[in-house]
Amino acid sequence: MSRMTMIQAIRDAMDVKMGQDEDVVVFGEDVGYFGGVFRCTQGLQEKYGRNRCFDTPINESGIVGAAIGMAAYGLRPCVEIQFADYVYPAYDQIVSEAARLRYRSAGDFTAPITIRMPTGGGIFGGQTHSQSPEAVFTQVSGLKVVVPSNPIDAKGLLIASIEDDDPVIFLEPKRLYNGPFDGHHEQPVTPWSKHELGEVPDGHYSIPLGKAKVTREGSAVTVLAYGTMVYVAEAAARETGIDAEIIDLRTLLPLDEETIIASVKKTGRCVVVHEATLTSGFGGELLSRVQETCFYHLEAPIIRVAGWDTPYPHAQEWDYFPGPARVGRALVKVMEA
Amino acid sequence: MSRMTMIQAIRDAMDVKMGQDEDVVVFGEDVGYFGGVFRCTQGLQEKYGRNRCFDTPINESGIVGAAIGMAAYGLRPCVEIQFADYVYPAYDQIVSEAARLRYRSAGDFTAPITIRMPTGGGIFGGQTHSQSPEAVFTQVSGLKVVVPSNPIDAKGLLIASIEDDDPVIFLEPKRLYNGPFDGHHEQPVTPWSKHELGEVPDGHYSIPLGKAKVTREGSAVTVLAYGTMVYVAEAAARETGIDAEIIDLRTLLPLDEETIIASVKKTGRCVVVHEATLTSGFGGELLSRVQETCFYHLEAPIIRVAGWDTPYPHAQEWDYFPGPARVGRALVKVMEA
Amino acid sequence: MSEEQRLHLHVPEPEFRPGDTPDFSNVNIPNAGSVRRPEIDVPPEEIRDLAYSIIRVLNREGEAVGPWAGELDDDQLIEGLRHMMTLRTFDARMMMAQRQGKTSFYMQHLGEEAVSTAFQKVLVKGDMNFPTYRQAGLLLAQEYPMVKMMNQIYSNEEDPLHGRQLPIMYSEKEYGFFSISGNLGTQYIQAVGWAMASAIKHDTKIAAGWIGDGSTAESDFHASLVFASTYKAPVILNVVNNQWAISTFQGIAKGGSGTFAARGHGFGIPSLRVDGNDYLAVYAVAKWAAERARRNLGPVMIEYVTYRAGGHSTSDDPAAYRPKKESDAWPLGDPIERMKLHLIARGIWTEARHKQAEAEIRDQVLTAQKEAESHGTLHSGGAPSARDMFEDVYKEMPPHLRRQRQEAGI
Amino acid sequence: MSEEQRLHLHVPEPEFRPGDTPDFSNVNIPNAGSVRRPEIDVPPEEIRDLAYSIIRVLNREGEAVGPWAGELDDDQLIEGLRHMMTLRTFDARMMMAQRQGKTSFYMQHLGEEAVSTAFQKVLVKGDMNFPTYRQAGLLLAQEYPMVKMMNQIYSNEEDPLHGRQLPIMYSEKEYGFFSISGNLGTQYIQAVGWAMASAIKHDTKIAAGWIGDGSTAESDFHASLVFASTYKAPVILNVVNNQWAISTFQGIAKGGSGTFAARGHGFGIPSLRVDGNDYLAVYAVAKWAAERARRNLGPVMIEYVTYRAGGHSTSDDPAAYRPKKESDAWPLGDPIERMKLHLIARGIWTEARHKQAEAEIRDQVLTAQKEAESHGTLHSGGAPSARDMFEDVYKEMPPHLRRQRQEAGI
Ligand SMILES: Cc1ncc(C[n+]2csc(CCOP(=O)(O)OP(=O)(O)O)c2C)c(N)n1
Ligand SMILES: Cc1ncc(C[n+]2csc(CCOP(=O)(O)OP(=O)(O)O)c2C)c(N)n1
Ligand SMILES: [Mg+2]
Ligand SMILES: [Mg+2]
Repeated sequence: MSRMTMIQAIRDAMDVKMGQDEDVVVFGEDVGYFGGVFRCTQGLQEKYGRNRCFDTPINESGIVGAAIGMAAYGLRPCVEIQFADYVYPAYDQIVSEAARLRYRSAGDFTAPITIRMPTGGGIFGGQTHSQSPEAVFTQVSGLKVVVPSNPIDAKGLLIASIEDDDPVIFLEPKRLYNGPFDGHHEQPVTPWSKHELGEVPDGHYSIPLGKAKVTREGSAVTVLAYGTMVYVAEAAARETGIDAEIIDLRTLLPLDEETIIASVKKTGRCVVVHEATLTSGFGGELLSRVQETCFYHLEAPIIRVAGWDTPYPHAQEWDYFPGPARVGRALVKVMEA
Repeated sequence: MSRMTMIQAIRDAMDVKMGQDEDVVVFGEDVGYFGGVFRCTQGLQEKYGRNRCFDTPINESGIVGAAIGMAAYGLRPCVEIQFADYVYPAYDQIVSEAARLRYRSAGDFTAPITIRMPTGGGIFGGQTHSQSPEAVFTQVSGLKVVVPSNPIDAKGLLIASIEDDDPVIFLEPKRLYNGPFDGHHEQPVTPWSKHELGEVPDGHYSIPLGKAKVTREGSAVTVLAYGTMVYVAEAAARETGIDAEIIDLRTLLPLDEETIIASVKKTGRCVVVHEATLTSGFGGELLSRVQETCFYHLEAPIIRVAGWDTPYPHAQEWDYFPGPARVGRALVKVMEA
Repeated sequence: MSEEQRLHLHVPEPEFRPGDTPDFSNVNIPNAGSVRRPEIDVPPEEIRDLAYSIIRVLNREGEAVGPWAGELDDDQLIEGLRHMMTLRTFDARMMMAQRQGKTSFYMQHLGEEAVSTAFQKVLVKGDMNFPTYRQAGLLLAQEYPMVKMMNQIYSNEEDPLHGRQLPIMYSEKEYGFFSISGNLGTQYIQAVGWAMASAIKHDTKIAAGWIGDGSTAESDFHASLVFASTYKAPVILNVVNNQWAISTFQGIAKGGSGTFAARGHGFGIPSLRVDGNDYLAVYAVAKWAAERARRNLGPVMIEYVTYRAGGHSTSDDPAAYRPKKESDAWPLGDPIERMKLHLIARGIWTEARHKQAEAEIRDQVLTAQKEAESHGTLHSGGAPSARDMFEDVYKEMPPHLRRQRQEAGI
Repeated sequence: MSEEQRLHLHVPEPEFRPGDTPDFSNVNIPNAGSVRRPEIDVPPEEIRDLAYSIIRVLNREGEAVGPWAGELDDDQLIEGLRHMMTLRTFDARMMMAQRQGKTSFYMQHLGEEAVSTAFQKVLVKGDMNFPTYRQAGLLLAQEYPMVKMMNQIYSNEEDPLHGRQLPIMYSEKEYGFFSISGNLGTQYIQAVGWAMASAIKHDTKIAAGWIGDGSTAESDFHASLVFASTYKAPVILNVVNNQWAISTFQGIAKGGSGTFAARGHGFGIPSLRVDGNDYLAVYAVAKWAAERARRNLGPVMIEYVTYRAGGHSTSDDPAAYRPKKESDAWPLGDPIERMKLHLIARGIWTEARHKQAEAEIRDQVLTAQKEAESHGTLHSGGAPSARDMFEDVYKEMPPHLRRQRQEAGI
């Protein structure tokens, strides 16, 4: 057991897998000598050599395309996209190639690759260092989409992703790298070193993809959240005093419907929260699934709380970010309905 | 008034705009001399010269990126992506550039471009000539997304798109190019020349973006559909005898909520239909909006009928395609609920 | 502003359009045997001229001449001819099958048979091609069972891809043939990645990427050259310049550059241009490149100068955009005719043997076709199963897909 | 398999890492004045050598020598020096402002001041730059109001971009400065498109695209070269090779190619390499290129050889990946020092005047800063308004955004 930030936990996951499996290789922009702009790969090149951890040219399509080729050879690449905002040049390789390779070749070739990328706002990064593009991946059959919310999960889920035989989009909420940010930007964040979820088991362990976690039990309303929003939801529950049951989805695709349905059937109410833009965000899928499966248990309309339908602004960051006040208002509203 | 196929109507729209406005230029792969693989631009190069209608290298990002630059100069490019399945290499230019240019420059620069592309299946095109990627555009703030379902609308909406000062994704259901296909693939399709919606007004007219059309009035259930699914829904209503009100959305973003809400409040039931993959498809957004605004009017859970969550298969095309039988079953189910 | 200051857009146009009489007499084609053959380890900057020339072996008289000749023995040559003839016959039958409604789509190789059939012979087991839709010769040159290809084309019950893929989008790992994608260019960088993996594992295998002239414009072409150049990946970067990209002539992709091969120069990649209708030249140049890659000397780019004599696919009619006779006027001739002439000149072939070979091959293809059709054709119904549509999306079917399959009632 | 057959991955590494003593004495730098100046309409293939050399004007003694000298008069030279000094002072103040928490982020130009300030002087009103985040000199060389730039950096109530954009992502159409994107490379093809539009309209305006050494690896770089080459677009394709892309040295993007300028060769684009720390050389080469573009002779690529003496941004500490002293060892010197030496050698400048200019510029920058800060800084609160967050997503606000704005209570 070691105290780790989420960055260290992520690095540890790669370290464990690179140590266990010679086929695991790690690459991306600035990930080699320097160890990544968020330092998630620090030390890996020194430990495993340039052959297995290296810098790439700045070409996201090239990074993913090369990873697919390597996977076809038999490797298990774990690549970094420097910010999720920069994944779009690789979108074709992800959607048309990685996601469909097993299907179109009837299993002749597969693409067991993991594509890590920091996601979400809260660091005054403006529109190109703040986006949460999960929904443009959850629409793609053949991908798995993972969003961890703490160091223990991050390590276990990343190990599971690297071991998974299908391509995994691994979104790291960068605002959580150093502590469980709950949206109260005016207050300092508790560092992971002082948080129980920062106590990360040593060595190998994995957390299965497709399993959500109830992070707070409650009876009044179910909150579906992931990444940073888990803590925002917790703060909202605390501050409104509403007995919310909070589910940290952890994997968006495939989705743990069982846990969701059981909870909503119990509470009869549901709030869906994410930082990404509202329209066609993943919340629409969550709301739909709940509506389809729990309609007769619903005592109030399901409410979505999400980023506004604008690009992510710089100065107005905290007006944009769906913080505890907005989530709290939704909780109150869904209870009053 | 002339009898036109959807292809001719689309061509006519470009012809009208090129004739009226010297700043309208048309380009894409094979669109110049040859007039496009679906012949939507046939004759335009001959009429307006290579200066205003030309072939491009096969680089979708280049097509859209160049169009953005031209728009910044002051032109109004209307470009073709040969199949919607090939738009992904241009995704970065669309999402990060066209969609955000006005916002990030506070109106200093804008991107009034129209990006046309054939979409949808039904032609045994396999996974790379059949996709319906609308939802990866509806998630992008700053874009407009249009899907016409007949020649009259296609011309009017395309003219409106070209005239629009924001970037427009114009999705052309290729299975409708020659007639109103209703999913009964075993039957011949009525050609547009024998259909009232094939009677296209001459010259300039436009149909406003953001306005849906009720194509069939009914009192039992509201069906939200667009493109090919409008006819599939009509067939399903006909065949089940259920008095469905069918709304052809025409524009997905921005959405005509008013028309939708009025209808669902009237019928109390709703079925959402699209050909794209279910998970995180645009149906999730539609279902969510209806649930959020009409919850207390709903007498049954809203049902989504959509493509399965697999790549678009070749031989199993008609097992994949959400045809009248599947939509009919949903209508029956929602009525029985 | 004055007229002479005004700018103009330059839009390249092919020399000939329908109605014109094609005449390629101004095209500068080096004599067979005239282009030098450098050492395998030559520095790229010393052979820049080879990207602007055309390496040729077979001359008009059917003789194999010059420094690139002499690579193949009699048996290999006859085998090469047979492979090309097989590919052409296979194509003809499948074109017809498509017209008969037995499948939805087909793409032929007419005029380009030498490129993929000759190339494959320089690879060894374990190497990997990342082909486009126009390299079926890579399979046929390995005596890959035609019936399997046809099963795929027919999407029948024996289709190894279970009906999921468009006809001709084969996948055959065992034969070093990567799953074909419909998206242009994506496979090129994958080839580089595969080659990098081989180097990472200190293996001996090499990769070959394939791309068409038109598709070199795609962005992944750039990614491929950047990565191949930086990591000195053991990959052969093949560009098949068949002059056309659907209706668009090569000048739109090539722009002001002299040749496609020259694209390699900006990356320090040795680039050779070869007569793609000359089986012997293709083989010799490919062999040179493969040896270079295997010796860890990094990537090589090869441009095959050829001509797409048929339509782009069964959906295309080239008469709409180029003269009908352009293919006849094409100066590099027909690869099969040239090889046949060579074998006859060499004294190991006759018109009679050729006729006989034609008949044999036709028989083989017909037999395969018959067998394939016994497993069904696209619209003959029933196969492959709709159930199969839900398989292989993931390694294990997740709950939502199981539910959907159930809902589909299959 | 035998050891010698085994493949190996080649991963380029910079010569020096922290702890090493940088020594560039082996770098081959042509003498100032030694590179020829071709005619404006020279065919690209006749000047391939210019992509492998470095055009330089200022020699060690501060003299302007050779065929590229003599373009600028005394006033222009002094103005050039002032622009570079202004940019450096501006940067220093804004770096400090960022450290003081007055904004979130900043990117400086230390060591690269000559490139953008000199380039801008060859453009005329109406031309359009498509810059990266490291060409603020394009604005300052037009005497663009510094206070407006600072307002943007501070995201204050006068920020022309209403607080929406990251600091330094300026947009100034009136000054021929396209809205900066955070996504690397996207602007390059837009520049080509803009230039094509100018040609389509038979206009006289030209465009200039900008990209960094690292970003040449991006795919849009390829799209740009393909389109520029095919349509002979009147665009100058600038590559600023400052040796580093965050922590990644230029060798990772450049791979086996000799230079970035050489990338143009595969496209038939004339490509020149210039000493980016030599204001006179930058100006002369840019002028040559602009004239060529204006005469409808198509695109020109220019590689500026320079050095990023500072960190990548305020978020970066280069000591983690390169020797602290590497910038001092860099053989092309400091652009401001070299220009100053030249002016003194020319007899139109003195140490005293330089000191005085420094003081004047400092005053101007401070005055601007004071004014900007009077409109607020990032965290001083209130401005720009949250309401503004919903504007300009579309030309007209659609109903769903109006509703969201309402919901936000602003
Ligand atoms: C990304 C993408 N864009 C467009 C297409 C449509 N398309 C299919 S083949 C083709 C032409 C390719 O020409 P070339 O690369 O020269 O290959 P050839 O067909 O001549 O062998 C085009 C434009 C596609 N398949 N993928
Ligand atoms: C598409 C994309 N990928 C990655 C990044 C992250 N990033 C920002 S600047 C940079 C380095 C660019 O280096 P270079 O092009 O040499 O320009 P320089 O900073 O040296 O001026 C990187 C990787 C980005 N902004 N956009
Ligand atoms: Mg071709
Ligand atoms: Mg740089």
